Amino acid sequence: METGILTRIGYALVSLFVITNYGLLLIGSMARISAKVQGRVGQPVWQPYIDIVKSTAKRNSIGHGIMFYLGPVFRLAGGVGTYMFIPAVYGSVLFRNFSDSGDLLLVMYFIFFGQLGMALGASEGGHPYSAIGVSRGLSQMTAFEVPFALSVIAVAIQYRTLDITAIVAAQQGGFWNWTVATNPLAVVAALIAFLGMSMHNPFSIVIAPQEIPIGPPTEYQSNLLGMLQTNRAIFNGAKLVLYMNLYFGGATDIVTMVVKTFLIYFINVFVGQAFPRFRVDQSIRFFLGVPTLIGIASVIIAAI
Amino acid sequence: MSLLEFVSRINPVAASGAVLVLVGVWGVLARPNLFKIAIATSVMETGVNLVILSTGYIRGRTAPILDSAVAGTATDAAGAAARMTDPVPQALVLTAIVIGLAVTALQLSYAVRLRAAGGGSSIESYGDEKW
Amino acid sequence: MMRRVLVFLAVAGLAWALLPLALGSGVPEAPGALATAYLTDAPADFGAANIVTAIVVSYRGFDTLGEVAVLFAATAGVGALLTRKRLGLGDAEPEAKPAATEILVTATGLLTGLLVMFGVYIFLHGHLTPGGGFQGGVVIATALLLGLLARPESHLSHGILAAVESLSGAAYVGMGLLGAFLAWGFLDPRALPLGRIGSLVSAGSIPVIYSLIGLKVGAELSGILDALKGDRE
Amino acid sequence: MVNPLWLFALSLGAAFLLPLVDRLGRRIALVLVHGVTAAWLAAGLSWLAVLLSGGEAAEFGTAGFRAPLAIVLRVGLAEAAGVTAIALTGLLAAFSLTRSLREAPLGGAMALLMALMGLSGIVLTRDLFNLFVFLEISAIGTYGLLGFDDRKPALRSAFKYMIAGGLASSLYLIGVIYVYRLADTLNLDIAAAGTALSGPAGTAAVFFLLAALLVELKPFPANGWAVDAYETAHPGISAILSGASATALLLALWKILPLLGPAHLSLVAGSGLATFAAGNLVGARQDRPLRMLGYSSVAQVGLVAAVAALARLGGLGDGGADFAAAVAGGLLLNHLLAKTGLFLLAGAVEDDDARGRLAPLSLAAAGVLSAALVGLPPFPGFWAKWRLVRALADSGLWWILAIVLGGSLLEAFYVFRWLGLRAKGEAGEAPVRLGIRSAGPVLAALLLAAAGALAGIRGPVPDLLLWAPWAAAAILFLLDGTPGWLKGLLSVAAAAAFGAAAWDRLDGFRQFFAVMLLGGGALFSIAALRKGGPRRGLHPLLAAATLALGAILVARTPLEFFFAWETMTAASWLLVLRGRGGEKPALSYIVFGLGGAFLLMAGLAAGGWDGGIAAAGWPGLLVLVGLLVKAGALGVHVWLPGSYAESDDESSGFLSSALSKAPIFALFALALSLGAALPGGPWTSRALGWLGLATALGGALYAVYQEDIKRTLAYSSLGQIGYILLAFAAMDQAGWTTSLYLALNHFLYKSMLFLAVAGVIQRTGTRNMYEMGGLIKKMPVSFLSVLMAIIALSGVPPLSGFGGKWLLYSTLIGKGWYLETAVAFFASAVAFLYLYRLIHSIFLGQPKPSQANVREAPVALVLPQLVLMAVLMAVSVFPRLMLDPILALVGDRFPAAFVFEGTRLRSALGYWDGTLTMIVTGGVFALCLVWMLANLHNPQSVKQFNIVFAAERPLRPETTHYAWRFFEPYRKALGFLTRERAERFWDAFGTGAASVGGALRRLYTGNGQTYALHVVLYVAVLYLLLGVL
Repeated sequence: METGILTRIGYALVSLFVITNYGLLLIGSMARISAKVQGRVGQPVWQPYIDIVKSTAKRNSIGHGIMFYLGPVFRLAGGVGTYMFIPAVYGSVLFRNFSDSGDLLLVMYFIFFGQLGMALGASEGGHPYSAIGVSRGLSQMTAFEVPFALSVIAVAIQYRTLDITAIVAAQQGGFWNWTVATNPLAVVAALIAFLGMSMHNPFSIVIAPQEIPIGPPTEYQSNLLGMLQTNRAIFNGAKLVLYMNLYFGGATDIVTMVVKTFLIYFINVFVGQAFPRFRVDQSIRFFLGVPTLIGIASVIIAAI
Repeated sequence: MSLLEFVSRINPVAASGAVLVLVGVWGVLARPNLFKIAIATSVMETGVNLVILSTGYIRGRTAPILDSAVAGTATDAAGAAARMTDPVPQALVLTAIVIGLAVTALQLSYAVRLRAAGGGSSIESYGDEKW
Repeated sequence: MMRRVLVFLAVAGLAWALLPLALGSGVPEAPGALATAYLTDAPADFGAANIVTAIVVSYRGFDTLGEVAVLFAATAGVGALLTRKRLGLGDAEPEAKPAATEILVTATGLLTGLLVMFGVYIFLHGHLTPGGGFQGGVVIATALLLGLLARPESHLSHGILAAVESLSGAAYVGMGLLGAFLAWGFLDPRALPLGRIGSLVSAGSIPVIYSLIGLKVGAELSGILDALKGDRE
Repeated sequence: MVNPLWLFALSLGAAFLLPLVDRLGRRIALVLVHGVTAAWLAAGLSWLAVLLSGGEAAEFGTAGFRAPLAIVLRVGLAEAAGVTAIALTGLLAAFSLTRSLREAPLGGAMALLMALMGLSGIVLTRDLFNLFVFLEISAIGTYGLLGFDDRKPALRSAFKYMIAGGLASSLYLIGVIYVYRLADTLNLDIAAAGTALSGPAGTAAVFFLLAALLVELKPFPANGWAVDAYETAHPGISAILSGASATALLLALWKILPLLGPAHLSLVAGSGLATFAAGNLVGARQDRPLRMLGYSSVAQVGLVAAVAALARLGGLGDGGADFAAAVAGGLLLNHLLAKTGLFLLAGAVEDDDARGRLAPLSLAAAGVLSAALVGLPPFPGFWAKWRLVRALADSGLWWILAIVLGGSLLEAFYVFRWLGLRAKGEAGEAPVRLGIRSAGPVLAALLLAAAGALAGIRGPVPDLLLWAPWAAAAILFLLDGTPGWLKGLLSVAAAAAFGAAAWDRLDGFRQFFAVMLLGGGALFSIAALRKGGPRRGLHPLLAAATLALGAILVARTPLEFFFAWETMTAASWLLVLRGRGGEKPALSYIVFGLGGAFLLMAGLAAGGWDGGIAAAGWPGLLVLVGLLVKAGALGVHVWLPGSYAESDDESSGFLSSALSKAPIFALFALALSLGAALPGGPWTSRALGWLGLATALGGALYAVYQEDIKRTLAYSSLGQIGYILLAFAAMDQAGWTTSLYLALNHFLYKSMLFLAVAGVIQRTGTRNMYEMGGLIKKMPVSFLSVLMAIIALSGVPPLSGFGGKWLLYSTLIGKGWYLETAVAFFASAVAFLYLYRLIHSIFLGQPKPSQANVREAPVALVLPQLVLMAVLMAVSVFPRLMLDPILALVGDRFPAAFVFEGTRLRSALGYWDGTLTMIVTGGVFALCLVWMLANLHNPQSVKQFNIVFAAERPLRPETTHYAWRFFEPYRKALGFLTRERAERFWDAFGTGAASVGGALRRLYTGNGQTYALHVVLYVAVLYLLLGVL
């Protein structure tokens, strides 16, 4: 029985609210963990909230043109949209979101929506660092996309479906049904790709030109920056949920989801602390090397 | 076929004509002087003419002219015919000779013209158009 | 060296190709059917004693017309090539050529008339005796050549030569057409009465044609000599 | 019938009297010469009229006797045609010679008369010795003509020519006398009827005859003397040599064919083919036009001789003599007219030593003549070549087929290279006006067109719709002086009328493609109105290409298809050539286009395409490969980027978005004609899949590094075609649906991109992206168009492009092509790189001060873009608009993989709801927008250059527009994938062919004696081969 459309929108807003807060806290806590690892005190866990509020409250907002204003809108819509197309919690009507719009392929491609819009908006700012950052980001993206795609293919082969809900369903029934257990190579490939995707060390060259704000948006400030910061939380959350669904058995309740995604993200940060930064060409060659071979191996295993 | 048999089958006129042809061809191919080439061509044609004549040659017969040499009376056409050689090659060779003459004349004119333009008499100096 | 080898190979190859024909075909015992037909029919058809002439001027008269055309074309070509202007002589007086020897001069004086007469004889009797228009024409040209050799500074009258050449050639074509209209085909000599075989006035238009050819050939060859000498305007 | 003897009498009488007539004035003499030639022409035409209306061939004896006693002339169809051709060529040449003849001594005019009469005599006579006489008349006439106007080089050549001629005539005499001796006749028919020539001596005798004629036909390698003459003589003389003389000699060869045994015929065929191949190889190395035409001449003559011999050998064709007459005759007619025209035209240009571009009329003539020479439709050579190829394929003579097609391709290369040069001219040179001298070439071109059209319409292609492209081109060329808008509207009307006329004849598939092909043509005809003025040449060619695309859809038989295909190739090639830097790209476009077309031709000719069974093997594969060349699959794509980049901007768009669908359509048609399967079975499908994938990836990677917008788009097209091929190769419902969906989508967004880019280039005057920047404020509509297009192209939801990606991956994973899927992912990701760069470098970033006055693109460009945007939006919101028809088209040929449930499309693996995606995206976007607006406090617009830049302010905006070598790190990492291997391969291939040609042409030393040596050696070798055979 179909839920009424208004109800669905209401559920989606709730789901969105949850993931936003979770994402912000996640970022805050990870920053703190990093600081501890480096022997610093670090920021408070709620620092992201402070940042967003501060940005949004700025009295002036500098703009370079329509696309410049639309960039963060695209970006945030991309993040929110990505999340909206993923069923966050298996079996939950509340967290089902709008996952009936499309399958895994839709999610994979919708990830680009925000990035593309952001890149365009930042470009209109006229700052060369924006363009440089985008060029690096895109270059790197093409490379990590390969192991990720291979790993997704392996998953699709394994479960004979691209429907995320169905993939999660197939992993129910204990750890040994998770993809990480049934096809660990696929998970390894995907996790390496995830490092690139989240632009942490050693693949942080993308944000190197300006270091302080993330990604290309050197020129952004005020409310616009606030939106970007918000998106960062949502988008991160969405990607983590996606990984969880694909490789770690999904979640049947919100607590499981929080624990699993936290741990997945932790891997990321952990690696980031341990390795220095690659140049773009190095990271491209890296992703197209061993991770790709692992991915291919995972596809072969799944196909056999 | 024994050698003797082979030699007996040789048509002497044809053979000498063939030799002349080969001499002429050698001249055309090996003598660079324009005038010599023209003359060698002429020699070759003469050889060819001999070869043509040779095919009409029949041992023991005479020229195909209806006169006292072949016929007592003009009415003895059949008898006269039996005493004459083949007239066709002779008729043909006449044409061939004149044509050969015309070609030689023209070729020599070209040689004269080329030399008058100061290019020398050797064909090797006329190779600007190539490749 | 390479070239010599190739020339040798080429000549040898040609010799090899000629072998079965020139050496291997032997001497025939009797003329073939076509030749026999000519030998037996020609006297009756055209009243020409010289069967070769009958063939040349009538049966294969078209060849002969062509041959005249060849010579004509060659003369035209020579004439176009070797003008004084193109030879670079321009209007300059020809350099003095060494005078001919007395023997040549004297002999020329004696022989010219005889040679011309002989030439005319040859082409007039072409249908009776060996010879014909070409041979006669060549003999006439020889006479003119002797004249040029004996008197290097002399000129042939180009206009007269051209007129003779043109008119005799056109007349030849006219005789051919006459054959077509009065007899059975183009170049048929039976347009004129055949006469009695063996006499001077016989064989229809053959002697006329041969005379025209003789004049034309004589004029053309003289023209060629003239041109080679470098006297053409 | 007129007795030919009168004409001989006329010629000779006129010639003999010419010196006297000349006294009256040279003008009168020349009138006489022309009059006599015209009389020959009239006689030839009257014979043709009689014979074609059912008259019998007639023989004319001389001297009141018939064969064997006397010489006989014969007037049959071949003879009548030959005499007509000779007289026509003679007349054309004579007009071009008029001035020279007036200035030179009279000998020239006399020689001309004699030469032409001799050639006609060669054609008419049935007597072997008489043939010799006429050979000599024409030879001496030719010798005279070569030198008549006193060109120094021609004098040299003439001497060489004479040496070879002397050798040939000696050979002929030896042959003729022994034929007489053995066969006891000189009459051809009687000799051929008997058996006396079949023995060894007879064989040798006939060999000599044949060798002489072959030498006269200028065989490789014994043809240096002739080529020298072609190069140096007065162009009119070269035209006679190449056109009339070749005709006469070929007819002489034709005449003695009955005397020849199988061994002789094999020699002729072999020698002819070798000449064809070698002539074209050497010709390709030529930069002197007349010498090039000379090599082309000997090559063509060799081909005709080979065809005649092969047909006689019994190895070719259906009806023996009929076939040979049609094919050899067609080729000969084609060669004759084309070469005559080209020699006159090129010669006139060379005589003027002109380096500029040709004036329009002469250029059109040159184009027609070149196209005819190469055998493009609708000229006679095209029909002949088709029949020839068909017969060769039927007989299984593949190697000969390869030689014929390969040689033709080489010929196309050098002839079109010359044409390109003449069409463009050297920079800064004034246009070349030939005035009255272009009359001959124009007439030859008109005759060719008329003959070809007649042969086609009354022959194998009676369907007038297929001729519509030519008609449209002709009409619009006539109206070329009128304003562009008129021609543009006419073009659109033509496309619409064609569509209306053809619609009912098209099945669903064809209707689907008709929308793209005809619609695309009309679209870009409108776009062409963006600039004022007549825009000469653009509209006719665009209309012709559009209608040719339509004709491809309408075609029913293989020949009709190929006819339309070549029409399309030719028209589009000229479009490329019209572009500013189009000379070189056009050359590679046409060479590859024709290469593909020739493969197609071989395949079409070989297969039984009505049953479909015989075609499933090699023929089908040949067609497949031919189509892939045209589609620009990786490896044979080298023609594509340059052509798209250098042609006019609307032409590029047309080529990329519409015309590139033609090979796709043909692929579908191919598969459908084989019962929805590929030739060669599953392996072909797999290989095609990988090839498509490689093309997709290669296209994307190459596009990343381009600085030129149009090159970027060109490579992008390449990549998109790759996906279409990949999906097509899957050979199931999913794959075909995907393929068609991608094709239509590509049409939409690539049209938008090219239209937008055309506007940008028009306004900025550059194609280099790094010279632009910040145009978003000046050209907002174009920006929006590009934005939507790149979103669609990259496959980002919610626009329709994502549908393509979803369909593709679903297909591939469903098919089990996993690695292919991964590579496709990679290729799609790479596309982001160039797409971002495209929009960033042009529209975003720092504007250039020099482009401060740039305005929005003209209405003619903006309007179509708006329409396309609306369509794109509609099909994005309602994917069923596009997918329902496509699914219906693919139908139940395969098991269904995709099924619609409401707005949701379901595959075996997953689902996609385009409408819902759009709604969700729209909703989320609106939410974010509202959020942004609600929290936007006191927005202030700052000047573009107001940026914070690492604690300092850069001085000039130019230096801060990051655009040049945008993805340099990417090149550092993955540049090894894009080292232009294909270009290098084809370069090496070209170099190889060129060095073979270079080695061969070393034979042509320029030394007349060496040429003579070649002749004798050629004869000797031929004789030895005869012994072997």
